[in-house]
Amino acid sequence: MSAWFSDLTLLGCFLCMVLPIASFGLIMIFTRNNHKLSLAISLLCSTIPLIIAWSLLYKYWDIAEPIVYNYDWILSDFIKIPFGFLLDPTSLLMLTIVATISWLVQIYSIGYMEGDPGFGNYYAFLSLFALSMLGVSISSGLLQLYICWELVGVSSYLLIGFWYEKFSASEAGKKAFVVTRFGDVGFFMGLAILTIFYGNLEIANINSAAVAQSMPPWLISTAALLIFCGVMGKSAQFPLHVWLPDAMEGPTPVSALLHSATMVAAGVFLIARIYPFFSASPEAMAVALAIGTITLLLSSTIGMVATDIKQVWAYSTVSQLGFMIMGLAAGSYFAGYFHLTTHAGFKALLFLCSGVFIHHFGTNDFFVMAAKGGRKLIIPMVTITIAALALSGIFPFSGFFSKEAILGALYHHPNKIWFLMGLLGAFLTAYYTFRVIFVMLFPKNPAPEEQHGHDEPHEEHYGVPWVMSIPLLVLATFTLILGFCQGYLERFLLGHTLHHEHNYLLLVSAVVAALSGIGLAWIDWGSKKAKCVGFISYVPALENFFKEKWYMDHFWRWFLNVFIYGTFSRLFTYNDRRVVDGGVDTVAFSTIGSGRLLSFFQTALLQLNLLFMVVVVAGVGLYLLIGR
Amino acid sequence: MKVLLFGPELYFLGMALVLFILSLRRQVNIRIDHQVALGFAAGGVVVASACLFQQGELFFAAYRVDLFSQIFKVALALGLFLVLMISHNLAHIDDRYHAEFYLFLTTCTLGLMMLVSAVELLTIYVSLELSSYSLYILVPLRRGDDMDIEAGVKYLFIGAVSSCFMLFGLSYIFGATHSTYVNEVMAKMPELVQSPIGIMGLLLTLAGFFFKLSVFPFHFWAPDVYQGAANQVTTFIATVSKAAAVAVLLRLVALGEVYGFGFTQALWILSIVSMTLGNLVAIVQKDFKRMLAYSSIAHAGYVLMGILTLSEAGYTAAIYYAVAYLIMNFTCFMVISEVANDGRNLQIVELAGLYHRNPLLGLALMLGLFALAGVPPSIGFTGKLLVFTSAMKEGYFWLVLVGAVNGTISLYYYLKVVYAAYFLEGKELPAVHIGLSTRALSYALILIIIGFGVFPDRVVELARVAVKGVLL
Amino acid sequence: MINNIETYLYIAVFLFAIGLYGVLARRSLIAVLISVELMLNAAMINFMAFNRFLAPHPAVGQICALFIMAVAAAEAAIGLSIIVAIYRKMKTINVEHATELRG
Amino acid sequence: MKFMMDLFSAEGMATLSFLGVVGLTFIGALIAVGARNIFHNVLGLALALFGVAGLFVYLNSPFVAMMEILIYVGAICIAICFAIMLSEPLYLPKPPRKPIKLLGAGLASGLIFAMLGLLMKKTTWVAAPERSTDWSITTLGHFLLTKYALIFEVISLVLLVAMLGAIVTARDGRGET
Amino acid sequence: MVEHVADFPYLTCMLLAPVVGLTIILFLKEEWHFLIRVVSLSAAAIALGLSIYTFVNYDTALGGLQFVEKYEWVKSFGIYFYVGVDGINAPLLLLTGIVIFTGVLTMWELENRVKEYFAFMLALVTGVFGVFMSMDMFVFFLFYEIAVVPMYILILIWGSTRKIYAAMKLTLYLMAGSGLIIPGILLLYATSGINTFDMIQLHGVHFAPWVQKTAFVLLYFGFGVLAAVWPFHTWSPVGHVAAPTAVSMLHAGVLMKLGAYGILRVAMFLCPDGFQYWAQLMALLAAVGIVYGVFVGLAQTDLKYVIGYSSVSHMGIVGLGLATGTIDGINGSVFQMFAHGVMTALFFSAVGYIYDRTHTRMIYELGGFSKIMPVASGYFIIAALCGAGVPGFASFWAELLVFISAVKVFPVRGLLALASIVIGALFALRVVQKTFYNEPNPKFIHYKDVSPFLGLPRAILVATMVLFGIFPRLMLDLIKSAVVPFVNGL
Repeated sequence: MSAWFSDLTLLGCFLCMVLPIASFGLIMIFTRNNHKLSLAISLLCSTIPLIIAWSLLYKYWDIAEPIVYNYDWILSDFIKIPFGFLLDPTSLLMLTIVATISWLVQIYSIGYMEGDPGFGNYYAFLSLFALSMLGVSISSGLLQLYICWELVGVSSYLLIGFWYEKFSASEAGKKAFVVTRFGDVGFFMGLAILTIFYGNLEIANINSAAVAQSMPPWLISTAALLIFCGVMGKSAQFPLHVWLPDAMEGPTPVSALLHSATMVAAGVFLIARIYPFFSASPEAMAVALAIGTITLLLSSTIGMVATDIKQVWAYSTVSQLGFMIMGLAAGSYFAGYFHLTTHAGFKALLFLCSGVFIHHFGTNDFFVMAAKGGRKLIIPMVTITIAALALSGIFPFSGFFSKEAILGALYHHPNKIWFLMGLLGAFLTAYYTFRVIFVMLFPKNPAPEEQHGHDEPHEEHYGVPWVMSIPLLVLATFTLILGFCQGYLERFLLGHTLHHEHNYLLLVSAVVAALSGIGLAWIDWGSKKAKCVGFISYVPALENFFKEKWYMDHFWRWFLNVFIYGTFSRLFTYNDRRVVDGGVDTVAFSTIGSGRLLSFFQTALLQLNLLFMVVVVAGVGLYLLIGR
Repeated sequence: MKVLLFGPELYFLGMALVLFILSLRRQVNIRIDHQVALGFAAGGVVVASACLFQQGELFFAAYRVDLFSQIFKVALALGLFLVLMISHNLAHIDDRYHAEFYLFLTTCTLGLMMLVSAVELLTIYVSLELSSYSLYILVPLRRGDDMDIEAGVKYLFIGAVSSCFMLFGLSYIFGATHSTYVNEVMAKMPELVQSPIGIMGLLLTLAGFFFKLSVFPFHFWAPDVYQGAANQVTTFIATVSKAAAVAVLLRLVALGEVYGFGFTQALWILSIVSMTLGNLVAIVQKDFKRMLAYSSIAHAGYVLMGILTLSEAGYTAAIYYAVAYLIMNFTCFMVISEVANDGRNLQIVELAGLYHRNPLLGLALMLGLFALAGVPPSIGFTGKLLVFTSAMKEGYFWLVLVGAVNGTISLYYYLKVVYAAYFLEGKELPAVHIGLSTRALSYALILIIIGFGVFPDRVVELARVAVKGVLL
Repeated sequence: MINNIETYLYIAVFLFAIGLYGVLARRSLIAVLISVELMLNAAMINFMAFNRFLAPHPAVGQICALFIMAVAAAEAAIGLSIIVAIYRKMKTINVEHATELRG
Repeated sequence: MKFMMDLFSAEGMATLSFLGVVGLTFIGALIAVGARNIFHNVLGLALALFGVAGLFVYLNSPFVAMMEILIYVGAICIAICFAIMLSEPLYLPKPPRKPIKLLGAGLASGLIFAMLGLLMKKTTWVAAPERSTDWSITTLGHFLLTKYALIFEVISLVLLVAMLGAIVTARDGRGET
Repeated sequence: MVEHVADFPYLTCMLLAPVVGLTIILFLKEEWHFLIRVVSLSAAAIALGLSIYTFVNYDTALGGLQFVEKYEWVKSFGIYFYVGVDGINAPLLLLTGIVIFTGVLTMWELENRVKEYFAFMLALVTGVFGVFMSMDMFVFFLFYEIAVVPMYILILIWGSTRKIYAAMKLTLYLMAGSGLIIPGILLLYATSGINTFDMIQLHGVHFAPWVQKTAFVLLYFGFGVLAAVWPFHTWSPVGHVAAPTAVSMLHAGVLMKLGAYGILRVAMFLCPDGFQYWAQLMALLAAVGIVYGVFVGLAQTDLKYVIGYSSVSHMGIVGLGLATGTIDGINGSVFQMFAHGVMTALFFSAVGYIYDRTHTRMIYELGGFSKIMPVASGYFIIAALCGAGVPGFASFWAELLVFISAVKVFPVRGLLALASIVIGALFALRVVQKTFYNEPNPKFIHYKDVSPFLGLPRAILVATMVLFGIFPRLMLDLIKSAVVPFVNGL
């Protein structure tokens, strides 16, 4: 035990795990109804990990060998599950991202959630999330990662369904949990296969070259693909992406933290985490690339037609996650991971800004917000624009650099189709992003004054509480500077800087794609003459298709109703009632019935009874006599 | 000390005489009748216990006194005593005949005692008839409707036919072995059991005991008689006479050490059919006593299972089971005669609300029924398991399986009674008041049912020693 | 024929069967009782036959026969008294009328 | 002729009379179970019992034959007659017989007959190696008081019980009717 | 197996605590409700304390049987009162202690025929303790039946929803199961050639293959009825629904484990070859049960039916783990027995609280209970999350071990069963959503939340789940110390 305290790194990791759960437990059990105290506990327990994360990042900036701490969590026979921490660049970076954003969101929530009766619970759930996400980052074994991963799912479930009186919220929470669970089962199966082969799920082992050689290739592919199922679930990849837009039912800070910046990035992180193993399977890489691409395009197109601001960002998140996966699957570990980092910053920013609007105007529809004078909220409007620029990949914002990296990776892929698709994605992204921005900035039909009548005192100040604006500013700063840290991060993550061959074709095509997207948005939405209808509405069928979200929700609903409830559940229930249970009852009743039948032998007629008796005696006697 | 050897029998003979004299009095005083009978019966238990460890032979070896017989004599004396305990209220028997009632019970017990000690076939037969005749008379002694006399007729004629079969069998044994002495028969048996005459002779002889024990197909009297006879008489028939029948059955079956396949197979079939038939038909009964009659048929099957193993363990188990059956069945009948204190027949639903009408009786009834169903921790469970164990040891796998499944079926109807007693409210039914003696008896029975169920060792050991004596 | 045990045994068997037939077929309880007596006699013949041809000592079988007679007499007494009682109660001795107990 | 001659020889006469006795038994038995009139049944029984007594004579035991006639014919049959008189009047019309019942009874007793007959057929009887020839009644009495003393006592008890029982059972009801 | 004789009869005391409590209660007046409750609670507390003591003081380094007591019982039949603790039954004893203690607390508000209720409940618990601790087949079976039969009356009198039918069905079904067990046990006894019921000695006998096959299948189905092995499970939902809260807790929490424990301790231990022969079937039935349970549960509208079918599914996991015959699988099974016991106890106790107030369990009538009684609902939600296999609770580890080893040994069946946990999540969350979320039903809005005292039992259960969820080695090392020699003996 003393080792835990003498080694500060270990103590730090340990505290990262223990503090949030302590906070969760304390708040849930004792201080749920005391909002101030709950807040204090929760903030304390998220500030310390923040400090730890940054100091660890600082301390191990030049880390060469991963630092591993392993303790036995379970020692069964074949299955040995360690509990431990793995500190290497991948985990340290993620740790920092998570700690930072969750700290910011906690600060932000002070303002956002003020006065909510479930304030205490909210912070407890945030702590639970912090625990699980930090755990995902620094787990030393895949199984520990899986456990935290599941806990992430649970906290997501709890937070999405935070306003559980709303049917849509509770439904969305359930949907999120079940759909991600769908992927997780695959993940778990993959883990099971790996365990059966190695009996050990230490990430360091799995990533070692020996593993890839000792395992038959088909099995590696199977395992990798199964694990990829988990990624699809958590990172909302097609076709399991359907939960994420619905997850926007939760409070907006939650969306910022979980459903854009960190939790959904866990899937991408997982691939990055076991990248050497994952990339050992070309099939898995190919599938991932395809899935990522489909996701990118699909969600971008849906994002083009959504009117709920959070929905737009949600689909944008999905598409960016697809983009990250593309990057990783195209062979560039750094590109994917770098995009994850930058995306965490600007997407959290986007959500938090939107949160301010939503909080202020009490609506999610950005047309309404614009009409109500959304642009008068200066700080949020500026920061959201910065974030939008980053998202669209405009220089010098962080998104530009990371997108460039991914497109670069795609460009080097032998099949150029992926690159083109990436460009198309970038174009669409820019388009739908600026659709929102232009609508907000240049409202076409300001709402009539009389509508504002009773909201008058509200209208007077367009100020934002500092607890909400500070995180915005911090994140905006990150968005501005992170892009220029590319080189440092490369060295940190890869141990060396990549050799950048400046491919102007690449650069130009990316910029052109982004700018043309913005331009088209300007034409459609921004300019004075804009008709405020998307270009896509010229093809009504397609627009409808997008509006219906490619019918994916319908598909899943249908699948659930027809297969799960309609077929299996009903059949099994019927079988249970009628066949299994009915069989048992039939046996019982026929026993009773046979009793009734046999009781007729006990006639009231003495001589008939005697007759039976004699016949039996004679029968037994004859049987015995003839038998020998 | 030859007198001691014959002590219990003499004592009960004396008791019969006293009761006979009592029956001659003109003035009827049922309280005195009962007290005298009860007092003598209590003395009988003492005497029988005192003679428990007697050993010897009487009447030119026609009568053997050994541990086996003495144990059963104690059990019989105890049984009589218990039956008399619950006879304080003979509502369904004419006051004039109370003395005769006790007298016939005593002569029946005497007959049964001689039955368990007799080692001469003719003595066995006549003792059996002595006990049977007493019962034939007791059954129609009930007052009231025509049920009793009908039951009496059926009992008599089925009994008569069975005893004809038995006599025929006896004659064949006599013809084949030239003797009526069990030990001489036994000497001849080993070579005889392989021949048809030996087997058939023995089987036909057993018919008489099957009748007593109500084994299929000699069971037809049981439901009718149980229902038709007065509660106390039924109690006696269901408990005491069964125990004695088991004893003699054991003694006779133990004649041969090795039987051919056929003989055991015949018993096997009878055992299975008895169990199954009894249990199945019991399910549909509404009258409690009639239900118990069918259950007794089923239990006869279990006893038979122990006997047909032809092993020491099996006999031990059968004895244990018989004693256990006596006790648990008696418990149920005690409840019947206390609840139906006007002597009527008890429908199962009339037990409704027994748990608040009289909690003690309710508990006793439940334990008794659970014991009958073979639920632990009770004497019935241990007995059943011992029987099964011994049967399995001899390789009767299917028999045990059927027996075990039958246990489940039987639980159904016992639970129906428990259901009535514990679940139905029975608000309109009156509370049942019991005297001190019955209260003490209930406690004692509960204790015995659980105590000997949990600590069966003593009884088992005793039974085992006794069996050794029979097997010689 | 006379000195052959089988003859007697077959006679006994036949008598037994006839008695049994009577028990099963007759309605009148008294007739049933009569048939039972026949069956008992059959057993008696058996005993006597064995006694005559096989037994080591001729007294035993005779004693058996005597006792059976006594038992039969006792049985007859009880049976007849019950029959009389049943007649008093039910005004019939037809066994087919005693049908209250069933099931 | 030869047959006739044999028939009238000493042995033949014995056989003939034996057949007569057997016939008497069977005819009596058949009447006892077959006749519809209950008195005829009793008479049949008496006949059969006479036959059985005759058989006992053939079986070397005139004493038992004597007893048979005394106890059975003399006591039991008379008792039955009394019972008949105490019970159902004879003039009452009798319901018709049910053929199915008779058939069933016949089949059942036939089965028993077949079983026992088969048993007889399969059995070879072995006489005891040493057989006493002491048929005297004295010995019989001796046996009764030695080896079979107990049963002798018990049978008296049986008879006592039977008598008492008969009284108890039959007495009942007179007052009521 | 190594034996370490106890210096003090801990196990006997554990067994006698409820018996003594029962006896005292029998002599108390019906009206003295409080005293009766206190007596039963103290009996339960003593038992719990002793079970914790044995659990904590079991020395895994020594291994084998500890706290052994052995007295001759019926000599001629070779029956011994032979009790002991090893890694397999120590958790189950602890489970029983916890569940009975919390069960008594849960039923604190009972007003109807209190005396009889607690008497029967203690009788039942005696049986359960007896089964778990005995090492003699005869004694094992004796207690097994003691544990089953009081259920009839408990359901009949204090139950609800078709209780007459359910009570009879449950009792008869379980007794039919024991109708198979008896021949199985006796077959082993009879063919062993040694006149003993001592399982440790019988383990040393190598039974003929046919004996093992026959005995195993009999024991498997016999115990399987109680373990709700598909397709012999239908008594369980019906019974759970009808039973009063604490009885459901005991029943689903502990009694169903008796069946699984029986399969493990008697069937597999004594008939290893038979087990090898039937393992495929076991795995199949278990996998079908897992899948089937969740699908049927999905269609239920009564909360307790839902839980009942989830039990079927979870007991299928136990069965699957046993079927693998590997150390991991059996570790997982035993762990799952414990975890599922605590979990369902929590489930039923939470539902019981709501049902006692609202008198309905139909999920479409309920709703919004998180608002009305947040704490009570919280317990249910926690249980539901456990049921969905969320990490951090003990059940997760158990399922993990079982599934991984199942995939290893029976790939297809294992993966199939594994896949069904998605439905398991859907199933649990559907109930949570419909019952506890959304707008509250105004009919129930005035009900009070659970008081701290009544919350105590639930809190104990949650704490147990979490404790062993976070520190699984507390349990697993203990289990392993027994399972390793067990599997090596297979």
